[in-house]
Amino acid sequence: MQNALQIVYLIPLLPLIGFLINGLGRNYLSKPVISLVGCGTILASFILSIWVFIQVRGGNTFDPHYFNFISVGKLVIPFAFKIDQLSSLFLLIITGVGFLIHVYSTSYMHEEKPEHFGRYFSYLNLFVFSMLLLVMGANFVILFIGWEGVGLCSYLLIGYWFKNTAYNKAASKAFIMNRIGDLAFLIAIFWLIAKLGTVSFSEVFAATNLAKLKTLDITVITILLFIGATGKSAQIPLYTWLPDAMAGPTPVSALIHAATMVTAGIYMIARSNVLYSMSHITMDIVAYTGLATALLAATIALKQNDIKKVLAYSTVSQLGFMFLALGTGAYVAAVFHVMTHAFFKALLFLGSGSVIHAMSGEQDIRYMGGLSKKLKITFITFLIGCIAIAGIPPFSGFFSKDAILLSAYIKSPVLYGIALFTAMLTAFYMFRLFFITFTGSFRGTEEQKHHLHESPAAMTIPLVILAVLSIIGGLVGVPEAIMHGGDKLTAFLSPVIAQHAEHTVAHSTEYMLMGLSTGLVIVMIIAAWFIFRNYQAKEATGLGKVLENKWYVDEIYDTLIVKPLKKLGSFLNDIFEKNVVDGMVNGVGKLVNYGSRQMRLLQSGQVGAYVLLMVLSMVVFFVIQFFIRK
Amino acid sequence: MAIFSGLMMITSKNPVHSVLWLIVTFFAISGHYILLNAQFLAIVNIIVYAGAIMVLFLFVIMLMNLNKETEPQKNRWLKLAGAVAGGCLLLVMVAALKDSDIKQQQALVKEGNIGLIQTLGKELFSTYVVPFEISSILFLSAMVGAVVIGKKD
Amino acid sequence: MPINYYIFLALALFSIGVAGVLTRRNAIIIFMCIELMLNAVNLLLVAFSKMHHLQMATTNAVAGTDGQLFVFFIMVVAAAEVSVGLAIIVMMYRNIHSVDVNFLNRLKH
Amino acid sequence: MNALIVSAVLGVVMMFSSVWLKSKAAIRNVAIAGMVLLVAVNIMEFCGVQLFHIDTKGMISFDKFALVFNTVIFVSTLLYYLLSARDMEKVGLNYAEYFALIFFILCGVTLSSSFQSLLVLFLGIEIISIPLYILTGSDKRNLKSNEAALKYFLLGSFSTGILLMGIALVYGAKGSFNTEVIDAYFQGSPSVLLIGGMLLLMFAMAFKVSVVPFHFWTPDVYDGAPTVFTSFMATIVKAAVFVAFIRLFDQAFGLLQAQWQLFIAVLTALTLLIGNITAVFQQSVKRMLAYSSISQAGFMLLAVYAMNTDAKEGLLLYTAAYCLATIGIFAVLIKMSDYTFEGFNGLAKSQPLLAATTTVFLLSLAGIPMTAGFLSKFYMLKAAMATGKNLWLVIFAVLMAAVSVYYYFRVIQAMYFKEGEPQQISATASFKWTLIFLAALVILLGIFPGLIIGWLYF
Amino acid sequence: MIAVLLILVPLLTGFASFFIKNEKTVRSWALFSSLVTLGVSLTGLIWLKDPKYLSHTCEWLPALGSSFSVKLDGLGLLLTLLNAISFPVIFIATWNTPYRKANNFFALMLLGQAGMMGVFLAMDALLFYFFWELALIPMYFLCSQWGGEKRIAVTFKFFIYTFVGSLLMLIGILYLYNKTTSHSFSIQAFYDAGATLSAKQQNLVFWLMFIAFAIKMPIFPLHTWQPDTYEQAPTATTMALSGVMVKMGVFGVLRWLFPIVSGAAFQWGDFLTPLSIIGMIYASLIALRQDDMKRLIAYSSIAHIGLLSAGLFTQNTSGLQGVMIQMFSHGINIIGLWIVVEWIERKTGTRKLSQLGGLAQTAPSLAVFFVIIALANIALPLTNAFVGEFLIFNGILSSYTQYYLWFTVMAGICIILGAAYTLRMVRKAAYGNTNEITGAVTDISLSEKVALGIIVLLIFCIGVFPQPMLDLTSGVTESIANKFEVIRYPVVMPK
Repeated sequence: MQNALQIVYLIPLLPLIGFLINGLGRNYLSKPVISLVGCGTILASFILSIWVFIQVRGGNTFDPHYFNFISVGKLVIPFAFKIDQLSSLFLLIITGVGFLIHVYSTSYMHEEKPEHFGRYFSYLNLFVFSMLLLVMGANFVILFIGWEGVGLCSYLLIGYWFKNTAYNKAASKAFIMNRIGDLAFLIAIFWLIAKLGTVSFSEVFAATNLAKLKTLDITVITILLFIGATGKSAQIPLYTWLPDAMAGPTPVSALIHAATMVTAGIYMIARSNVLYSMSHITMDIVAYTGLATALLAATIALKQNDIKKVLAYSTVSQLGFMFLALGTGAYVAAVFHVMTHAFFKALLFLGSGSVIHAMSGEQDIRYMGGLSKKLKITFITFLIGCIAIAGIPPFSGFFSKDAILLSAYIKSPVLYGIALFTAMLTAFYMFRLFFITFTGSFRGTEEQKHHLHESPAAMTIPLVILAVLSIIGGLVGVPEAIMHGGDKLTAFLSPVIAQHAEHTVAHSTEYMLMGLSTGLVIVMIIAAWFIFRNYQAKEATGLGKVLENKWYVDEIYDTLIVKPLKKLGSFLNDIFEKNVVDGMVNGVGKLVNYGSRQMRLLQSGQVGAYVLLMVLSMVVFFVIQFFIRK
Repeated sequence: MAIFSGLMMITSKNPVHSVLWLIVTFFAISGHYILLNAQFLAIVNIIVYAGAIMVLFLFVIMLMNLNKETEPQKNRWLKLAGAVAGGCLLLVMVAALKDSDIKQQQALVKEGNIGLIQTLGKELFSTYVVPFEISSILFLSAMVGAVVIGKKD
Repeated sequence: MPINYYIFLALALFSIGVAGVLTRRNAIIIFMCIELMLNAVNLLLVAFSKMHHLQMATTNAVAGTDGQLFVFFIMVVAAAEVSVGLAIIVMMYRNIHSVDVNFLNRLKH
Repeated sequence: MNALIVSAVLGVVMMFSSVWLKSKAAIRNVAIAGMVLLVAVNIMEFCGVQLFHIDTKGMISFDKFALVFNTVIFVSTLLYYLLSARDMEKVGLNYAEYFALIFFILCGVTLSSSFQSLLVLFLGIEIISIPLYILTGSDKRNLKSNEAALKYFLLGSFSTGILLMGIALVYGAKGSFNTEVIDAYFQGSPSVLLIGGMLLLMFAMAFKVSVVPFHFWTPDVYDGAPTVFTSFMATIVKAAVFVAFIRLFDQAFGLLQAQWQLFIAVLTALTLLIGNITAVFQQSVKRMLAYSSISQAGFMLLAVYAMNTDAKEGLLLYTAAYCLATIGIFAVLIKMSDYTFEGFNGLAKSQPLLAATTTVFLLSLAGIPMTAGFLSKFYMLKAAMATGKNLWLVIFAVLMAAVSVYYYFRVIQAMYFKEGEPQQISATASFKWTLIFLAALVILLGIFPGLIIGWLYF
Repeated sequence: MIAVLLILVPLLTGFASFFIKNEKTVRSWALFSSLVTLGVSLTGLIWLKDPKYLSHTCEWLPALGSSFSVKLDGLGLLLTLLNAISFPVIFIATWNTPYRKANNFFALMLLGQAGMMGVFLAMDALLFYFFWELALIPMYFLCSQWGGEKRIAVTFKFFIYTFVGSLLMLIGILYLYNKTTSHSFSIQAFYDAGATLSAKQQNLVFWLMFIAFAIKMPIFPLHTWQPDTYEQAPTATTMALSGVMVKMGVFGVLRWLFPIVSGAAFQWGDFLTPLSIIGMIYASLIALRQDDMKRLIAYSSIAHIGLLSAGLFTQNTSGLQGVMIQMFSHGINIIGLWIVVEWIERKTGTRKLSQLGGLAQTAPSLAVFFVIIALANIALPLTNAFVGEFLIFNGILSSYTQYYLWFTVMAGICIILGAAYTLRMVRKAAYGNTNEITGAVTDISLSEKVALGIIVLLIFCIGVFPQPMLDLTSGVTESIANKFEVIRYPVVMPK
């Protein structure tokens, strides 16, 4: 019978059409049309996604198979989708948040020239398309296609203002660092092909196939996949591109570098949770990497002065949390956090966008302050975002983060301790940012001051919606401890994410943990209040300076990897190529010429000499013939 | 005898002398012919070589009045090298050919009539008529050549 | 008389001729040396012809004549060569008033 | 036989034509007509029409190979006349005599391509050489020409001496001059006399075809001789002597192959090496062509080395290809006022047609596919390969072929890619058409070598 | 029938165009002829099912045992198609480029096309060699007649270099010929002969022939002719060279080397794969430092070819199949890149990245095409190159050697480097601010739009639906791969 989900192909198709229309027609269409197309397509697929989600909740999953993308020998890679709980959930997040951000962009970008406006929206649509491909793909290759596609879009959008060389450099950096991860991802895929001869999720995760795999294979594959994830989701060691990626327009940062793309890694690992659960080494690696990233990013965020940089590092740190969750086997928690994070981080970014918009492009918080009076809505929504990320009940952030902390605690108290500390830091730097920006007195220039204004509705409405979501978003995953059957998310995802050995903790402990974290967080907020209530910019020193310079990671990479490569390149180009490789070839030519010049001298022009040489050679021949040859 | 005069020929400074020595050599060779009972060749040798050709040489030399020690020394080394090379050639060839399978065979001396004019004549105009004609072409061309070269223009 | 003697004699004369060609500079004398080489060949041929005659006289009355006839042809050719050669030498002399082959070095390399 | 006698007669005719005919044009036309006749009678004989019935007593045999080869030679001589006959006028007054001498040389060629007795070989080679001495020196007031003539003469007659010594020794060993008798079966190791004679003959022939290390006369003589005649001796004569070479070693010393093959291999390698490498640095195209002729000789020597059917077919094709191409190039070269490479600069602009045809010839010499030169080289390599040993020789040969590309293409570069002052070149229409025909022939043979080789099995 | 037409059409039209003096006319004539050729080769695709139209054989040199036999199999179809597509694109793209003596230029181009067609079609070793050289000669004249200021020396080096290689190949051919029982040059006879060779003989033949192909491709360290030539040659010729001609090397290996001396090929794989991979890294690193766009692309091409040869020596289905499609894709992409460079040079008079910048503002449409092609060049998914590289890498990883992992990783590094230098080129040329050179530029005209449009269309079509093209060559690939399976089998199962 025709499956009701027959039409899922429309979900990615519509954004693609939007991309084509905006991309090809960018010189001809007017801004309203462009915005209409841009937002309309996304809205349509959002509605479809809701419908799909409802279907899936009704237990109707669907694996459409369209055509064979590649089939060589025994290897067959179909172009197929997989609609199940996990992907439908992500569909919702992507299209939903995506739509809001589109709307937001229409007014945020309104100063752009029409063709650039069109370009911007085509990129956004293309991004949504690839992201949808990523989550809908029924096998690793399709996933990889989307994976690279979103990378491309982030490259294009980071470098959207292509006049600015620094931005372009940032874009390239992002792309290349992603490539490093992608390479690992690819190798993982090849490994799977070599071992199993297939890449489709359903077949790979089928128990019969898993039995074929040796533990070593699984470990290697999962680690490689994880490296891929570190690239995309900005984990140690490949995280440095994300802060630079803030070069792009703020909505882009919100959509790509906070809400959706960077969570692709989490999606991928959650998708292949079966594999991961089979390799404890990888699990540990994931967990510790995540935690380390979270901590490192949090520390850096403490001293950043660019409003978007702070958010960027907080994103990195939050992603770290998610990986911690994955590493501790709490896949649901990770997905949960992805969702909530999508809400409040998008909210925060858009808020900061509104701030920047109001400050006419100023991003340095040292020149802000006291904005609460002028931008009311932004102020409130931003506050909500901060509370949510800090994790104060009943805001969404609380539930997801708490779930993560819990799983960390289950794994080992040490992990828990560090995670908790990071959570405290989070609260601290977020509110540092908040207070510096919105409280105290204005530190910007005069004409900035009287230019300050609240953003138009197109920007504020998404803010409000997101704020609401960040408040209530957490309710889908209320812990058992608080409300029986409150953890709907786990229940919903259970078909996809196998819940392995339940070692629950006593509810009392759980309460204790919750209380502890909440309490500490509040302490932190108050501390921030006292320190940054009326902030004056001053030169950072000692550790502060190190933090301000992000632990000098970029510099280290530059000296350890980039510079040597360039040196090697120049050496090969200027010395080796010219003198050795080409030298050999030209050497032969020179040799021939030299020989020619010498041999000419044989031709002395003297008859005597000629005869002499002839006679001598005759003698030689005779000697050879009669005295040597036998 | 022949060898000695040959050596004299190539060593004597004065061209005229070497011509004379060469003639002596030819006579010696003709002597061998007679010894080998090849009268015809002996006669022809004396007439053609010692007579015609050598006289021609003499004329030329006179014409160029080279009849004195005009020849300047060419550098010793090349001379030496030449002599040595010639010696080597001799040495090698002798060494190579000395143990030929026919070394014990004899050359018929003083008898045998093949050297006589009539025998040769018969052969020449029966079997060897074609080469004979051909050699006429050779002469023709030589003649033309002499004309071409000699003619003043 | 053993054929070897003749071989050696002829070779000796031949080599003398070669040595002459090598050592002398006077074109005419070089030419004469070449003539000497030819004569050495002639001598050898006659000796061989007699040798073969001795071998095969029983079967073939005229065995060996070919050798002597060859000598005859050689003389013919030699005569022709001489005429041309001397002509060339004379022409040379007309132009550079020398027959020294060492002056023949306009053409080299 | 027809060709032999007719060409002799023609020689005589030409001698007297200078007396009867005053205008050079008339003489030229007579010569060309005679050449056509010569080709005709030769083909007649090929078709079995004997004009003269002479019993050569087994001294000469005009077998198929000889006849086909003669046809090739005569045709190329005809083309040579058509292209360059005019330019003989520049050499000297004895216009008719030059033709006469060339006809005599052709007699020699027919002899040396069809001899069966060493005597005839000797006569043939002498008939070729003596007129050549004269043609070389025919530009009497030009010292270079004189010098070339004298050098050629002295060295030539020296080599004649060696040739005769060789013949004498062979005669001593076998008691006959007839090639079959010489090649007659013998048991045990061959007599040293025979081998010594064979070696001496090899040296003499090597000298005549200018094989290293007996090549020294070639550059000087080719350079010194009047270019018209250089063209003739570099092509037709060389080819003829080569045929004599291969015929001699095929018919007279076939059984001794084991003895001489290695020597020939060494000679080939030396020739290719010296010929090609030395040519690289030459400044004058004429001299470069001299060296190139040496290197080409090296390739032809592969045929002697291999000595199988491929080799003979190949040599036939090779001589054709080589003669046609070289004649063409020389014909153009003669027209040039300046023989250096720079002289060719920008020829493509002033004389596109000459440049184009010359390019074809050069490509052929370099052995680029679609030209006769390629297939002929190909045949040589194939033949050498078929012997199954000395692979190094073949590899060396192709490497040297690559070197040869270097100096041939220098000319092409000069003509096409370099700018030069236009020089007035008198090229009549007939001249151009003949060139085109020649080039077409070269390409045609490059695609259908059967046009020549087929006749062997006709 | 089709096969013969493929050779004849460009050959005859080529000769004809020597005599068309008017520049515009000869342009259109050349374009017309190339379109006809394209049509013919497309008909070939249609008749894929009944091959009687696709092959033709007739007497040529019976004495030599060589016959004029041409045939279109999957491999041939693929490459002739590439060849047939490239030339119209080239002609359209360079529609506005002025040439002295245009008639000679286009005539030589068409002759070159004919030569390459012959190479891809020949089923007779001698014929193959004929066309192999024939393709070279026109290219030589094109380069040194219409090239840059260092052209004569450079192209001459190129010529000699490749000529030496092909001569060695000739020896290899002759050697094999002597081993054939039927004394014929036909490919079948060669296949049979190859089977009879001993290991030593196989190695000999392998190297004699492989050198030629390696120079043509080119494989490190035999590549030095390439950057200079690409830099000096007129860009239209460079397109033909890099788009089609270098494939002759790969093709040669696939048709004339692997099936004949598979034993040696298998044995040397472990030596040549690392060599090609070193070449990839080497070229990529150098490309990273290039300032001249043409040189940069040249080195990037060397890197890609390195990947191709690495794919060749995986000698398994996936790798070879990848090579097949990658040959096509690389041809398309690099021609696209050349078109862009050609346009930039024509408009701005420079190829120096340091002097360019901001073209995205003055020539947005160009920038779009440029970016797309550049992305294809770094094998982004859904572009044509991705399919090929995916398969090749997959082949390397599953190839039969204990170092497969290292090979994959090393080759993988080039993906990253490739992204680095390509994006660097895009950034420096198209992005950033305009300067006095790029400020005055106007956007691309219709002809370039059409040409680039075709390129981009192909990029996406093959990128999204590669399967038809894969099916085209699957037969050939299978047969080759099986040969190697046979060799591997005893090794895999130790007694």
